[in-house]
Amino acid sequence: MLRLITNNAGLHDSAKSSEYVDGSSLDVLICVRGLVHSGSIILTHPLCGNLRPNHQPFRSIIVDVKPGYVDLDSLSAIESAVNVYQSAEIIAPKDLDALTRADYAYIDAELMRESLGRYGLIRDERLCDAPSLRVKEV
Amino acid sequence: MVKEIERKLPVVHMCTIVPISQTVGANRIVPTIAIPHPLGDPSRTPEEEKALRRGLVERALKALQTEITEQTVFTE
Amino acid sequence: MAYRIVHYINQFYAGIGGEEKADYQPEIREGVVGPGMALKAAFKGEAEIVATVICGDSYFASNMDEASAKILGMMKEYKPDAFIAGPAFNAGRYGTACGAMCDAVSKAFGIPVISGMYPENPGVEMYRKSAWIIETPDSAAGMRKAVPAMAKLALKLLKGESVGKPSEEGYIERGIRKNMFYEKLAAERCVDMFTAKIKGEPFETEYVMPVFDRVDPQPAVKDIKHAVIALVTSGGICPKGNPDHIEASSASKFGEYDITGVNDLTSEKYCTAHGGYDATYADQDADRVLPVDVMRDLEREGAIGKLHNKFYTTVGNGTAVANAKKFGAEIANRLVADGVTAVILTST
Amino acid sequence: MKLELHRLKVNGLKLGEKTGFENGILTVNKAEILALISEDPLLGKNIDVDIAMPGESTRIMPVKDVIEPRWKISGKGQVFPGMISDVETVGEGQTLVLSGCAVLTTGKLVRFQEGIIDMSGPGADYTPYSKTCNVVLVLEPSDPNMDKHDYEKACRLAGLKTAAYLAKSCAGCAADSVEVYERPTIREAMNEFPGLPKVGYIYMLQTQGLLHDTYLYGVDVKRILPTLVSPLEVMDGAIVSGNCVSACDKNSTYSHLNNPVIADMLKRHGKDFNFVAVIVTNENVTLADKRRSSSYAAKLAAMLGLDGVVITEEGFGNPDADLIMNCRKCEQLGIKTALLTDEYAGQDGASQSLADSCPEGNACVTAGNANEVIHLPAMSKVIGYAEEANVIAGGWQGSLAEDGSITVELQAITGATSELGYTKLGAYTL
Repeated sequence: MLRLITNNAGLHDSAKSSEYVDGSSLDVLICVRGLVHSGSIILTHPLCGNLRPNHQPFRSIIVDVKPGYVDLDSLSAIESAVNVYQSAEIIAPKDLDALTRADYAYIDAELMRESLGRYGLIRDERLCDAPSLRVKEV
Repeated sequence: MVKEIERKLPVVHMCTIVPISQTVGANRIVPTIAIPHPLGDPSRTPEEEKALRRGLVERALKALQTEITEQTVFTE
Repeated sequence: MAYRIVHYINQFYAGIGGEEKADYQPEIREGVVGPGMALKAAFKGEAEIVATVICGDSYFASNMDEASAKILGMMKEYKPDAFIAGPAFNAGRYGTACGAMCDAVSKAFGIPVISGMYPENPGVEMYRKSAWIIETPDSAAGMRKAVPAMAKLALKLLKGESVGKPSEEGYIERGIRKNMFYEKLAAERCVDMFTAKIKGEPFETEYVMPVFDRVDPQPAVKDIKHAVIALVTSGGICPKGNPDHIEASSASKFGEYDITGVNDLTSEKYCTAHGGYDATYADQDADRVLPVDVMRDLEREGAIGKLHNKFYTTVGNGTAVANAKKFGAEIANRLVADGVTAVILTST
Repeated sequence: MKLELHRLKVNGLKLGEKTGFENGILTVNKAEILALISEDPLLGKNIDVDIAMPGESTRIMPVKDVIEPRWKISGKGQVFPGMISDVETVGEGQTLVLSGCAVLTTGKLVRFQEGIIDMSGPGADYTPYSKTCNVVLVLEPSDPNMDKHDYEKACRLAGLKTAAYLAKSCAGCAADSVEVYERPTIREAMNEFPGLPKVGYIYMLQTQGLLHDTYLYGVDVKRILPTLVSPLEVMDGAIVSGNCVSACDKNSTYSHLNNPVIADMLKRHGKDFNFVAVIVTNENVTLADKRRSSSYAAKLAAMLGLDGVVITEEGFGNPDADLIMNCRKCEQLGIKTALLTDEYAGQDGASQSLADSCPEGNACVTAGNANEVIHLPAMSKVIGYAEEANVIAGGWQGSLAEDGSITVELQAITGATSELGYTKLGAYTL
């Protein structure tokens, strides 16, 4: 049973079958780890592409919940991801100003677009609104 | 940790994820039930759980008494 | 004006006594004591040992937090520029104490901290990231070689000179990555290494992937009915309230707890400190991780000689990459000293 | 396949009447360039063109991409195929290169974007683009609420168009130097140098999504299966970078055009080994794609009967998993590997550099720890948007001081830890 686990509220609302984690990116990883321990397969890699735990406050991961079966690849991926996040400083959503936070949320959603589409989890194509860019005053 | 103990004493590693045990260098391995409760099963009655646990511990003792030359997983 | 050094030694090197004096309480003395003389000579006046801290290995091991706090307090008035602990050679508890003190001093005063140990000393694995540890032979016979190397590195750190590679300066690799500009582009260095590997010629990788070496299996237990079996776990089982504050992930310490007269781990008295898995089941019944109840039955029925009265616990990260290897050597030493025959290690 | 690179050595830049090249000086007509790029309605009115020379007290940020001006003066197709030119296969004939010159695009797409190039001072040592004569485009969306994908593409095309235009304007000049590259078909290659090992290069490209993408002949590489490409096509701009986050190890279009791994392997071809093939592959987000692409790339290497491959990663974090899969699968097929990556070992260098590892990865070169912190003194001139520093990926609040100096991780400096190895930086273990 496919499910998105995310602390990105905007993305949560735009996705089918999503579980919202009201917390930090590490909390999302720990939630996914619990699911893997009790039996789930991770479909999108738990680590972000390029952005470190002290930069990107949002994390979104797609899992296939399958109680009872511990998938080794998923376990190895989630445990090393938690290890990376625990050995780094974590930036929480509230540590950023609203506009910057919205940009990070937008990119987090955009990086999941391809995978959410592949697994048929998109309900609202816009996924997540992006705040407008201040134009340079002449 | 299991490897450091093995340098001085025979040790049997009881853990759920066998490949990890092999990677960290355990030689005598007994697979257990689940990560959060390796030697128990909350869905069973206390008596059933203890019997299950006893079976696994006896298998561990058997492993300690078995001569081996390489990494061995004791499944019964 | 000479740099001010505080030197840390144990009861043995202070000439107070051996194991029987291992519970000697922390004390600070003006000037040089014991091996400090060799250090003083090696400094040739560029640095001087203004005070020497003396503490018994057992006292430090069992009261780590208070001992280091007390010692930091005693050191403050001497305003040290650097801190030197040991050399401890292959003495396990002395090395661990030196490492712990170096860690505490560097965090509290932010000054260079240097020790000296044999690579197999458990203190190395636990503290090589927080202290400079000169590689020494495994016994005090190596004092003549260890002390000058420690002094030389101390002076280099005090003068702010850049420190070279472990092989050049004689310290044990600390596992800390430092940037440097090479002669060639990284691309050319990679193709050089590739060519050597393809041709079977020797090469030295620039980054060593963490990988595990193997240990040969121990011979089987001959007589289980008279064997002393000890329980060890990386699942974090400890007395309720986690008295030793074992951290919830990849702990920096392990716990030693006495279970004389304990036949069952109950949820009132025992829990898990481990943050790496859903703790509800272990907190309900710690026997699900550490099978004390079944082991007591087997002991009563004579299936085993004896369940060792102490169990050891730490929080191991379950991944293949990070493990709680740090404490294995120290735990094994203590089990052998207590006459244990074999070990059951449980992991979550 | 034969390609000649005709190099014009650019030593100086100046704005002037007519875009052209003479005695090492490239003259740039600003109005022509503004006219060229503002044909695109997506770009705003306040766009600008500026120039920056090595050694000047000038800072450029946030840099999105760096492109070397090239133009095909003969042979099929044109530079940057599928992006600003036809999709026809490139890689033969003659191509003009304005060496020592680069086009930089700057502008805001998201607030936390970064990419700093200091033309002098300590920061200059950490980027190859402080040594080039830079034509800088300062871009801006016509409508701030525009879809970011459209604006990102507009910025990308503006840079490529300008680079092609600059080289095209110098098409008549005689080259200062000519390099000739001749590549055999794979059938011919298999019979050459019988005594030498047959080797290849697995060229991993970052393909995660907006700001993390790469294009091959205009195709988003996250949608391809691994495939073969000739080094000569790469020299004509077959591979183009999407705009970037984490500037230190996003391979700029410039570094693709001048891929130093390809250059060194071509130089040693026929001496140390028989360099037979380049396999491009991607780094997608799903584990299924990672497994599929790494198995496919290793299979291609095995089908070609290669004895060994160099593998370069792009980016870090989940791409570390792709690197390790590519390495392990090749080694298990008997194909020896050497890896080129960078490290994220924390600001104190004490954390674990890669998020994944395997015993087979015993030959690994790195372009340094991208978390090391550097202090960049203020520069008298800033081109682009200075206040970005506060939310730079490598920085944190307050990294931009009142006096204009910046304290930031190397991660924010363009090309600082280039995983194509276009840097002399590296690391060692204390």
